[in-house]
Amino acid sequence: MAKMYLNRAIAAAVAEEMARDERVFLLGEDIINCGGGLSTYLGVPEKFPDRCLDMPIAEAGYTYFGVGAAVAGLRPIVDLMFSDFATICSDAISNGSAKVAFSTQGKCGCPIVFVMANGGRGTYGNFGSGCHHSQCVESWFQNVPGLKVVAPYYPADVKGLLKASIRDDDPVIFLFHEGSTGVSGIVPDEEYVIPLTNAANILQEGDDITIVAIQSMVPIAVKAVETLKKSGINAELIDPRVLIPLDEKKIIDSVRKTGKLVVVQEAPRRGSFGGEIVSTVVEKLNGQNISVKRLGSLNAPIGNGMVEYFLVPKEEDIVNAVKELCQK
Amino acid sequence: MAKMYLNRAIAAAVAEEMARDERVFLLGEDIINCGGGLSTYLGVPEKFPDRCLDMPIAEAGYTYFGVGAAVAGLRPIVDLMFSDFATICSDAISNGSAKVAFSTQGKCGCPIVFVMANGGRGTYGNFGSGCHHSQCVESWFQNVPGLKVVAPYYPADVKGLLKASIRDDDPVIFLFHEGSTGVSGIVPDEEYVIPLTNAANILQEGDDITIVAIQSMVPIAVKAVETLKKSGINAELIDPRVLIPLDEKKIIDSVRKTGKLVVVQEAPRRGSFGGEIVSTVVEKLNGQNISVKRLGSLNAPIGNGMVEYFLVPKEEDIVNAVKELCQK
Amino acid sequence: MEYSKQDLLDMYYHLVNGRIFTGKMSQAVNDGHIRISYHSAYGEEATSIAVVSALRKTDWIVQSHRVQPASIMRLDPYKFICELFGKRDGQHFGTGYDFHLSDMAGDGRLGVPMATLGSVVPMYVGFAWALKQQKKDEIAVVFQGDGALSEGVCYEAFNIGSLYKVPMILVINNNNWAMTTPLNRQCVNPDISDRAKPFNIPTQIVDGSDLLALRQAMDKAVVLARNNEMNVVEVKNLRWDAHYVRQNSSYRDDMDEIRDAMVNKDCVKIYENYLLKKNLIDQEYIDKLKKDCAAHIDELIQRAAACEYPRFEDVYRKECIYTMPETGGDL
Amino acid sequence: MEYSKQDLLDMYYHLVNGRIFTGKMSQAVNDGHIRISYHSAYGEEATSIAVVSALRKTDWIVQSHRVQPASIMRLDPYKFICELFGKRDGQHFGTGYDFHLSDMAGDGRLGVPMATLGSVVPMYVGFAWALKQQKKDEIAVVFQGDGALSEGVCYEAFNIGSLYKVPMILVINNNNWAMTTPLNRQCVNPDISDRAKPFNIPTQIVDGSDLLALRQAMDKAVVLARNNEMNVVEVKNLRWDAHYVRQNSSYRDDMDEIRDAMVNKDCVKIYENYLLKKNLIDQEYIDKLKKDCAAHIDELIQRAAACEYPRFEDVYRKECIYTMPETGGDL
Ligand SMILES: Cc1ncc(C[n+]2csc(CCOP(=O)(O)OP(=O)(O)O)c2C)c(N)n1
Ligand SMILES: Cc1ncc(C[n+]2csc(CCOP(=O)(O)OP(=O)(O)O)c2C)c(N)n1
Ligand SMILES: [Mg+2]
Ligand SMILES: [Mg+2]
Repeated sequence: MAKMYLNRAIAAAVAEEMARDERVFLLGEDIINCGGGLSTYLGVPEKFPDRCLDMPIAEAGYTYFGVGAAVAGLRPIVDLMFSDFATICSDAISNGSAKVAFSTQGKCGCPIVFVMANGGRGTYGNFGSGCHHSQCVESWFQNVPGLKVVAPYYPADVKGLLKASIRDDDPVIFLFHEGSTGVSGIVPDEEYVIPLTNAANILQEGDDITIVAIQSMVPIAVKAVETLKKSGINAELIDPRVLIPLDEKKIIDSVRKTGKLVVVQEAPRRGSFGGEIVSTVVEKLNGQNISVKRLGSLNAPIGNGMVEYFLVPKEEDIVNAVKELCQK
Repeated sequence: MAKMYLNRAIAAAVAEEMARDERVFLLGEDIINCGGGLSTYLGVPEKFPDRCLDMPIAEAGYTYFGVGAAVAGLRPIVDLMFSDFATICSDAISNGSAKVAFSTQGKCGCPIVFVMANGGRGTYGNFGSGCHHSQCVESWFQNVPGLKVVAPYYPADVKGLLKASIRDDDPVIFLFHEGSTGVSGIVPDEEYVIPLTNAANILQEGDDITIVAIQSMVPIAVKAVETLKKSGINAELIDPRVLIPLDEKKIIDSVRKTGKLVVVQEAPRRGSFGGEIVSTVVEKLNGQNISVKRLGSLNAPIGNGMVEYFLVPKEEDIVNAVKELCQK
Repeated sequence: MEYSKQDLLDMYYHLVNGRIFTGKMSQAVNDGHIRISYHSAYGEEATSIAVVSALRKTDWIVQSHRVQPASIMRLDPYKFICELFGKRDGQHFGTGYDFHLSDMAGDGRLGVPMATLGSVVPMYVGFAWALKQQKKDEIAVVFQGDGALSEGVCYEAFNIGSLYKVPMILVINNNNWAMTTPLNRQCVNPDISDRAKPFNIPTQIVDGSDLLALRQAMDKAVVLARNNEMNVVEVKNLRWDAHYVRQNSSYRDDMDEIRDAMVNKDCVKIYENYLLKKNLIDQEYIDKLKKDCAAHIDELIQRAAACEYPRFEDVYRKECIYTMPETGGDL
Repeated sequence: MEYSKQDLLDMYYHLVNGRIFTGKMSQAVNDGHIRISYHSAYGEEATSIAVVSALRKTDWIVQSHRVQPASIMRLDPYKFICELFGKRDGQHFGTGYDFHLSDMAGDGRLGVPMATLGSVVPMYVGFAWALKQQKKDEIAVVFQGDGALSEGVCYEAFNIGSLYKVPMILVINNNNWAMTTPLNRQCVNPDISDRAKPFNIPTQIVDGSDLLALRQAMDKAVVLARNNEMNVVEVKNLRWDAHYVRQNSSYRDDMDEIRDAMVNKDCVKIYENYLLKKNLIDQEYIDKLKKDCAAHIDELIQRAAACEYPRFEDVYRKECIYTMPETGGDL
């Protein structure tokens, strides 16, 4: 067990999978000279020079390039730098990769991973770069059957789930959190893979209320849970880690027990994946009286600079939401 | 009051608004020779030749063209033919139009309407054209603050809401249903505009259960409501017509009364706007024991031909879902 | 280049068969067998034939919506017709139509196409690069129309393809129309292949009515592609039919040109005359071939018409949505 | 073309001021005042100056992330610096940085930019068309880099712009690098403006170290644009700095070229020598100007550093999210 920065965990996962399977290759902007736009692949190009491709700034074109290579039998990892740029290649992702298995009636798959930095930096002390660099986009792909969506937070989870995503035979949108490339965490020394199924992690057991925190909200929820303990509230904290396929069972079992659910996410509240979680839970627990609350960013674009902080849920927001539900 | 086909209602709305305001103009593919790819603007180019622009097949480029023209003070209507193609120009929509007001700090707006045919044809007797022509995409834009999303079904609603969308000073995604360009309905003779706010329509009052049906599911839900009456179930049927801003009040008031909610939509169930509606309702009615069910298409791409029928909720699905909730 | 007698007659067979197929499918639309827009290759058949004839069986083609004569050279035509009719015996149980028709696992080597125009161009740059990377001695040919070439991804593909030197040929079927929009409202320069030149991509422009010229251009293109030189062949055609069969074509302002082309620039007639002059065929040969082709296609149409529609369980199998269905969540 | 003494000296002032501003902002990064990647225009300042000098005040510019010397010719430099520092007195309360900086309502006539590269090209084709449609005698100039020009929307913009004949100029600042990627890994042909030629769009290539040559090229470009002829000016520069200030630039393999350029291709020195030779300035003039510019910018920096950060109520006003907030739903 060693402490590792999140960006090193990404590089390690990619290098291990490239060593394991020579069909795996990496493409994106600035791969060779800086290990990708956010330096998440440092060292990889030196190890696998023939399988690391610098691409011109043409996200639509090179994402399609990846889809074509996947159809031809390779296993591309497409780096898209910021998830905000997924708009530019969403035809390749949503109409391209997601439809291959169905439109070939199972005769051809599309094993491809789209890696993107999701969300803002403001949460972590630096200044964010605004509305084209700091959006949380997991929900933009939630209604595209054929895709899987992975959104872990901690370096160890990022590593294990990225390896599983690379081995998966379907297109996977892999989101790491932009604000946390410099966050470090304990990562096991030995090789491991975290399956995409049943991936939710119960970070804290508790009987009073269920908190589901997505990606950057996880460490904030961890703090909130500690604070709540002092007020005598035992919250169960779940990090789903994978959104599609969602580990519904763990979340539903928890809410069945607690009867209360707070979902917290960095994405704007309206239309976010939190709604999908709430909806799934209440649907499955019809008959039980459940109180719910979604926390998320304001329904507004995110500005450059420190104003990012204004939008995003904070520890006290979680504490207050939990207390509100627990009082009822 | 005259019967009017849905495509004629669109043409009438556009022509009236172009006559009213000379800043309004229309651009897209095949506008001049066939009134747009789905002939929704027949007659308009003859009336306003200087304000109807044929564009090459370059959705990203011409959608950005529209955004630029809006920033310069005009009021473009961008026709995108099928909503499936919104992937190609989603940078222009989500990162472009949606961000103008915020990134100019209110000094400049972006009055633009993106018109697209949403959903499949299979529902209406013809053969659909598959996974790149028949998707229901309203939820792809639900988590992009800055956008408004309008999704009416009946010709009269389409006309009145399209006029409001054209007059709105913000970017509006205007979805009409692909399968229903040939559907006709009564449209008032006199001029009228249906505001985007408080737009939900209660099509049937009832005390037993609330059904919210989105777009193409409205006429099917109307039938289901009739069928349910025979079993002594009085359902309240709501057509939201506008998704953002959602007329939360009418829906919440209804569910407060009935305690039961079925949301039905043509989009794939997982990650759809139905989740947003369910979630909004239960959040606002914390403390009340509410039963909910979402109906939607399978979480699968839609195939060409008659297999479209296999995916989409049918009258009996609505009837069964209602009965299931009412038995509890 | 000289072609063997067999080669020349094979091309003739495919050309005639393609023309007859085209006519029969138009008829199938009128008869209600085809219930999705059918984009006829009428008058443009030679393009399809020249491309496929110039390739090895191990090479790949990616069809567009207007090259059915190419597709039936690679696919079982019965399966293809069933696909068009939306029937269960179709290549993809009738769920693919021709928009989504591929043969990835069989001998047809039809790549997965896309119905969002233009996108196959960068996609098959990647595909071709993967062929090279896997040291397969195969090339890929992509068909797209003049209209599709307006998509920005094509330019991105030229750039990436020339940087990474891929074994791919883009065949631009420039038939002067995109749906109802004439070429001069799509761009100011009608030579669309010029757009590849700034990327140092070799281009050729060929007359689509001249099968032999097309074949020669394709032979050149294939040599380049086998040397990993991505290149473009622009074929000048004229769309004889409406955009789709039974479309009201009152917008066409070039009926005189079409009538003239049907007389003087018919790829079938021109090639037929060439073979007649070379004494490789005679009128009897022609008549018999046409009769046989028509009879064969009629028979396939009858079988396809009688075939049943697909069932839910045929097409919505979990492994058709996700290759690894266990990680795809519920349907 | 001949320029008046005043014109020549004005350009010199802006060039010197731009150079000093560039240096001071690098320093502001080091001092912790700027906390977002700052993309220095060091060595490329003449491009900015030539463009803005060639325009009327009523014309529009759309800045990229590396033309701050152009932006400060149009905007109150104090407001601009506050924006870079993320401070409340910024043009947009410090929420725009230079990625999102515009002046739509004031006299600056800075168009709304986009931080997704390339997209301003089609956007301002539409903007320029709207200017023409509204019979405004104004043109729009868009700056983008060599890297941004790889985006397919640029090609779509060439096509639409040439079809609709718009009063727009695209200035390609080709500085041989996109982030850490050299031009020869972005494309095979270094003359990026060639890509506009297939659309019959006039192009010019100019040396970015020669302010007068740049100005002449821009003057020509402006005449074309005023006649609704969209055109392209490609400026050959070399990025002297890293992609952003304080980026580790060990990847650079062209340090010799940079050193040489700093001596022999410095746009400030070259222009200074020209003016000296023409006896329009002398050393005293130069020294005083540089001192004054530096002092002025220092003073603005001090004021900006002292300015407070924006408040929630400043920036998240409902009418900043939706122009018609009543139809935007809850925040
Ligand atoms: C991205 C995209 N935009 C629009 C369409 C609708 N569409 C289908 S065919 C067509 C015209 C294509 O013209 P061209 O490429 O010249 O091919 P042709 O039909 O002439 O063979 C259009 C606009 C589409 N399928 N995809
Ligand atoms: C669509 C998009 N892709 C990637 C980026 C990230 N990015 C910002 S600047 C840059 C390099 C731009 O290079 P160039 O256009 O040559 O401009 P320069 O920095 O050299 O002035 C990149 C890749 C972006 N902002 N937008
Ligand atoms: Mg065409
Ligand atoms: Mg550059």
